[in-house]
Amino acid sequence: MLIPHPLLGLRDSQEFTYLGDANLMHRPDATAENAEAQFCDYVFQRENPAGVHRELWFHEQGDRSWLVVTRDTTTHEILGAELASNVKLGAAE
Amino acid sequence: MTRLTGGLIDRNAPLNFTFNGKAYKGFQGDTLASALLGNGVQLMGRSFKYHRPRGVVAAGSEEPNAMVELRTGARQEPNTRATVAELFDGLTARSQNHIGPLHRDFLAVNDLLSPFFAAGFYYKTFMWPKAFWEKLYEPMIRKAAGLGSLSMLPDPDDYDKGFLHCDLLIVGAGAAGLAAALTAGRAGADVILADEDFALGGRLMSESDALDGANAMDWVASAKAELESLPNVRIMTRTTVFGVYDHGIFGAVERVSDHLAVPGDKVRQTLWRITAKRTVLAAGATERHIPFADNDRPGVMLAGAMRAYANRWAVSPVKRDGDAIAIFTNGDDGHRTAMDLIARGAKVLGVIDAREAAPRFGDYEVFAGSTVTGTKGRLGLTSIEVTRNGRSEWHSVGALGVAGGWNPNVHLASHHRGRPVWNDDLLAFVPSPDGPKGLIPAGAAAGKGGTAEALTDGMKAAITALSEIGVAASEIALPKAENMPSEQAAFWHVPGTKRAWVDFQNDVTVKDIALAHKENMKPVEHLKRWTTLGMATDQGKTSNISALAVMAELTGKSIPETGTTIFRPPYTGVSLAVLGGGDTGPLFRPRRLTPTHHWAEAQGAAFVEVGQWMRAQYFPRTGETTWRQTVDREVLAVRSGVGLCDVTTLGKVDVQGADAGEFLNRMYSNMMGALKVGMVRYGLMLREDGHAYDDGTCAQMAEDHYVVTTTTANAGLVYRQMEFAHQCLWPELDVQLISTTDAWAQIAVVGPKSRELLTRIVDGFDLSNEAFPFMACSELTICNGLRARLFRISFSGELAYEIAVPARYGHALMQRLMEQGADLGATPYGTEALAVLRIEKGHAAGAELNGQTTAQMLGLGKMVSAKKDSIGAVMSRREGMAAEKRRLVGFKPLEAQTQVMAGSHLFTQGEAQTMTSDQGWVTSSCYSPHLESYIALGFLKNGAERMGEVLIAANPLEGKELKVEVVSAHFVDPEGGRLRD
Amino acid sequence: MKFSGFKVVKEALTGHKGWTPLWRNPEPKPAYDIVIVGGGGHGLATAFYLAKTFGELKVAVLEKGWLGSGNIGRNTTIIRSNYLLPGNEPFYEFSMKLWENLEQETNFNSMVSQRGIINLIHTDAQRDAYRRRGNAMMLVGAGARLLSRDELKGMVPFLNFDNARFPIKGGLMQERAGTARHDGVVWGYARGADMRGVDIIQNCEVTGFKIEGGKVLGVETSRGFIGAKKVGVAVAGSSGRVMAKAGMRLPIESHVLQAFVSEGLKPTIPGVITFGAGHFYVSQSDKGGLVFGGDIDGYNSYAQRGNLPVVEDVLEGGMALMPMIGRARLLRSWGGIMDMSMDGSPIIDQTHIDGLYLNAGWCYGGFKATPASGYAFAHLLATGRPHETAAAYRLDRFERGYVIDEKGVGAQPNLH
Amino acid sequence: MTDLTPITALGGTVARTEVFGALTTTENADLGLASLSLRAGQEVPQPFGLMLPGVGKAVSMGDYAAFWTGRGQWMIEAAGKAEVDFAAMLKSEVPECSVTEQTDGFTAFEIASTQGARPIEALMAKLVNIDPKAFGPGQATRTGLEHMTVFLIRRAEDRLAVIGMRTLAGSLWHALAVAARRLED
Repeated sequence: MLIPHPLLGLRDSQEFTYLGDANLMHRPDATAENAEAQFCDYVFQRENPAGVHRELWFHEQGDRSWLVVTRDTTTHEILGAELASNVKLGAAE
Repeated sequence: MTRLTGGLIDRNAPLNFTFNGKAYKGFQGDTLASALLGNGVQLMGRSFKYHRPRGVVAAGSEEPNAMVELRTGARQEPNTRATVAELFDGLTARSQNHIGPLHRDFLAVNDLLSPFFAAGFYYKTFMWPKAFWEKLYEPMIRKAAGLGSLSMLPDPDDYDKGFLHCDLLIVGAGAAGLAAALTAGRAGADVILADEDFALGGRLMSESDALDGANAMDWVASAKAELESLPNVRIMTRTTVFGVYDHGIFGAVERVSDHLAVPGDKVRQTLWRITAKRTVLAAGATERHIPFADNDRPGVMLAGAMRAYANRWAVSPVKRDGDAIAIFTNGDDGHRTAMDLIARGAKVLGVIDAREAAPRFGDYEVFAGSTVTGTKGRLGLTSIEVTRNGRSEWHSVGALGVAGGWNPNVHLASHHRGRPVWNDDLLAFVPSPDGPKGLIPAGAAAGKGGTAEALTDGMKAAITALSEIGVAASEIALPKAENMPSEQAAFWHVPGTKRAWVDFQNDVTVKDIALAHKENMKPVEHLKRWTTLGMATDQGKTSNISALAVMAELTGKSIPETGTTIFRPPYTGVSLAVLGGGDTGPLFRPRRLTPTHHWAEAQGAAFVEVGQWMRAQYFPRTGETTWRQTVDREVLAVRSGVGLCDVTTLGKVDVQGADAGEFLNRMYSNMMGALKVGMVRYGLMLREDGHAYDDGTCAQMAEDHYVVTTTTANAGLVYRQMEFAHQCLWPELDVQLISTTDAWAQIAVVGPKSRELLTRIVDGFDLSNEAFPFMACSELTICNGLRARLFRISFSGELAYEIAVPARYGHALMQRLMEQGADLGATPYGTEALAVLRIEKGHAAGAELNGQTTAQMLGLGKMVSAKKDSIGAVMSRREGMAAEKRRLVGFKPLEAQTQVMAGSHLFTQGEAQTMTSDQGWVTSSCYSPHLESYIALGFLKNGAERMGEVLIAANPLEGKELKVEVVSAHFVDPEGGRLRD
Repeated sequence: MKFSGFKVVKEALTGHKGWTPLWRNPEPKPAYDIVIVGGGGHGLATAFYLAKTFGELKVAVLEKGWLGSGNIGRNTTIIRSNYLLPGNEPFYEFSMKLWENLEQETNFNSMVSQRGIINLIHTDAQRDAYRRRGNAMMLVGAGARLLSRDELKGMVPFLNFDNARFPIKGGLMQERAGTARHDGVVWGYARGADMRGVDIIQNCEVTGFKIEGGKVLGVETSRGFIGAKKVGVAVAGSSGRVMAKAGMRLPIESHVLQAFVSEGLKPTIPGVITFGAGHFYVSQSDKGGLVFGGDIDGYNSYAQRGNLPVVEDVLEGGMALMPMIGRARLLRSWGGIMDMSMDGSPIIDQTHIDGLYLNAGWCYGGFKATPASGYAFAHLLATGRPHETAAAYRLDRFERGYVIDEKGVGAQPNLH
Repeated sequence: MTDLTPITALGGTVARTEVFGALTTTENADLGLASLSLRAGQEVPQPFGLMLPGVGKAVSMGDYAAFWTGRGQWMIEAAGKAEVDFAAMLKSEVPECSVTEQTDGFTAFEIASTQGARPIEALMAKLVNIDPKAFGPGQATRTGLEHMTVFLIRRAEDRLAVIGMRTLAGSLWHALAVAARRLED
């Protein structure tokens, strides 16, 4: 596969390490009342869609950026990629 | 000899070869199959199941029958298709899958027993008596099955890999492919033109069609010359594009030296990963046959192959000159073979055309509305039965060409599971419109097999492909060509009561398909699996469509309703060696060497693989006869004097930034924020699921600068996890991370005399306990000005330091420490002694931090701070984790000199040993020279409360068990006085 | 009809006129007591044991495509019971015992062949870990042998003993392990279930669940509504997709695993061999092909095809381990979709929806589990209680903190 | 100056060099390296007067050079500065940035061609999945090479630097040498 790195362009997916669902960026608040339930959901439960999936790839053999890649799990077609830190900071704003 | 005139062989370059030990001659340009036919050899192999005598059927990579073991010794290569094996001088080949000589195969008895071996018979028998399947039936089947054999010797050749990138990849260099290449090449695009053959031209080499009124090969030669002159075009012959992967990536194998007797300095093959922006699939088409009674005899072959042998290789398929050749066809294409054979001077009986309205294109007999209903000739065809309206007559022939129509080579277009589409006009499947993105089929592969239409289609495909990537290409002047007549009837097989083969190699007949139908194995995948149809080395290239047609007839459905099969890579067989190319021996994976590696080597150290690293395991001295002697000496030297160990392999991450402390506080379960500059703290990391992950140290070098260490095994993973936390969880924190594992050579200086030794090399640095206490760290200089870092940390329980210098000085530092410490008994030690020292001290390592354990289990439960959040903290408090009662404890065998084997399970004395009574297990064990006893660590249920209890350490795997006493894991200096003094 | 050598001979002599369909193609009835979703190995085995062992008569199996078209139709056919953890090992040993009697039970030759499995050892730490595992196997009677390097040299001399990056130091062997003919398992269970009255319905895709008041009433299918008192879902690989129709998320990701077969070869490799320092495992089929595989591709996928890097990784491992296979050729590769669970272990449990049961999360190890999975699922469906060997396969083990993590890599499915 | 004697990454007392037909590979043991990372909100500085390059680029000026390694991160190269505390020098240039000593974290192999770009590009094709046509002079990137991670810098049409982890120097040299040797004929 080729990952369309937002800075570096198309790169061999072998340079990357795959983590999984991009929801892993949304770590729950440990002080919340139902924190344990939220963490269980966060750590273990997955949408696992057959279709468009936002997922985390780490450019380990590249610029070491974490990317949020949007990919169709039924065709492997990639619809976009963003820097995870941008996504996270954007979401926080 | 049955050579004809003409052809694309070099008659001035004769080549010697042997087949089954007999010497023959062929020519440069021959394949093994054409050379054998040229020598009148029809019988080339045996079928898989019935061991029927078989000859060559095809002229290309789809060949199901003519398979040989090529070469000898370690280069022996089973299942090589004679049709694609280029002849070279000295080639040796043997037929395979027979017992006794090829013409008298003992296993041909299977053919007589064939009624018992009908489709699916294996599944219905061999069940009684129960033990006989494995003891008798299966070994017999295994021995009889298989095709060729491996030499069982390591492959001696080298293999290479590489990466290519292009605008346009063209698969196939026939009429369509060449037209596409010229179009794209002239447009300036980066083009790769790949073909599995050793010459360009594709089917043009095998046909007699003229281009621009001249020999088509003249045009091919000029096209080749032009393409070779273009710097933007790369021509790759002997290169099979075998698979289509995601995003325009193709797997291709270039057979660099398979056409040579030995590769010499070259690699045998190269695996290319080609990244193409667009692709033109011009892979041509494969002819299919028409099943009829006894249609598998040597001498019966595809009519198109017969034409190729006549035109390209100038051989006639008959054993003896003068034997007649017949053609059996359901369309016009068979007639072309008759015409070409006649033109080359072969004797043609006539064309048996299943169509009533059969045409005639030349001076030969046409048997209209007729079929072939039988054959004779055990080892080679001698006669055929021709039947018209129930009236039959036998004709003497030496060969029969069968023309059942052409199947576009849709394989690559289907590798992404796009199903090919049935075309009623062509009576064939054509590539799916939703095939791989960016791949455009052209020419015969797209169902446009006429020479003129293939040329035009190839050109247009290239223009379309390039326009999609913004490259303008213009139409080119194509040579004038014709489309030969290609009318065809939907005639799929000749009905009858005798066996008519559909899949030659696997011996699947029309009857087998009928039986599968009867037994409700109707879905095409069930049919395949029940009968093994299409599972042979040709992957059904010559059989699948005929089989579908037969099944369609039986079910009363159309062929597309009956289905097709999924095509999967590889297109043709690819050697396992090239896919696994590169180093297979000691350099199979890179080796990381520590900065003192060469020094340790010079000391005669034994090394051990630790992940990517090679580490010194122990340093034997003269007179030591066992590794235990060496390790005991090293351990005692450390505890009584001073030992030196290269610990560079521990991961090091430089953490800087205003929020570095806060960041580490969130990464580690214990408090890290309140550390002081110049101090080190032991840290425990959890995974987010609450389990223990890694341990290490954090040294605070400045307010905004920490140096973190990790275990050797987890160095890369922890660094990745820190980047994840930094970028994905808390990008708002001001933190910069970078690995420095390789930059610093780090040497542990351990033992009561370590301070004294270090005093001798530091540049006036105060090492006193007051100035540099336990868990202190500092930058300093040593050996007259070399910058270094010093950490007072200990994993052995002794007074100990780790000193780091730029890696290039590690070697010299170790030498210097050895020199300066000679009178102190300075002793280098390896990973074995390191393990003993940490087991004696009760420190957890890989066997305890194995990803399945918790902080509680490790006795580190208090390190998970409740005052803050950190990775894994919340989850570590779940019900099941909190209820965890196993604890890390030590064990001493009651008999001190008996080893407690790591991996033993623990049981209460007198209890039955079952999984439910299991009390825990031994994780690590060693001999402690200090205690003069074997000792061990392990996890035990309620371990903390069971000190002094005697348990059974059971090792039924090796038939052993022994009694052990539960003790504290801290065998040495449990109060920790030594490391603080 | 009973299959036997006698029957085969009789039919051979009488022109194969007496063979009948292996199973019927019934029209779906309006309702059943139990509907099994998924006509793969686990679903068919469940139906077989429901009918045979638990006396359930009104059972249907609904299959979207053709029987055995999922992972049971594409795998490396290895059977073994060499697990470590108490949540797993008794279950897989139960499965092994069922394998050992399978042909007698189904009257169908599924070609169970106990030629043994050898897990190679390359480091001392690995030997310690395998000793712990081997002892766990001994505790449940699965049997195990710790092999020395010299013993291995005698058994499998063609391995790379002398020139290896990761030297072979020994092996853990289970002699009772081996392979079974994957399609034969499907057909044996299907025929056995059909003979006992189970309706096996192909080309019947479940498109939804009818759930009212927290209770399942049946399934919507491409062939209409089918009522059911209980619905058991056994669609590993597609579990996420199917259970989403019941509004459930699962602790599962779908990943692609590639497998490979070489061209046919005369006998080369005796049993199953696994590389301990790379991703490669191999056996040789009765037909002669080397059947091998390695790691999953590592990204979420439902596409049933993999990519080239894993092909190379697998073969690099293969060539490093046994460089004598180099001149054989790869014949075919394929990709199957795996239910990769969060701890690498499966789920056989009730869901929070009354009457809806789940059999899922088999990672890439579902084949060997087929008999026990079917038996345990049938047990659960018929009695409402988990089978004793499958009691740990609860859905709530994640939130409660009782994961069964053989590899110790945590909640990252692509590492299991 | 310390009285300890360093060794090169390949273990020699002098840097290794070897000729493979048109290609010559040399161990650049004298190269000083330090990483520079921007802290939150910082402007891009100009250490030693270098205009720090953008994504995927390398620049050089006199004895100093820099290549982009990640967002807000560069590796600064200093010819002949392996034996001095180059990180400290850099830090004094950019005191507000995070600087980490990297001289001995890596080994630099300089590959030069006597026949222009073609041998360099042919070598790249055998080793890395980077399109040489799009990797001209002034380009720098990190990628995988035979299971290792390396920085590549196209210093000129006919010169390529491969910078890998120091502890993998032997394996990296082997990979480069085998590939270069196979291009010889």
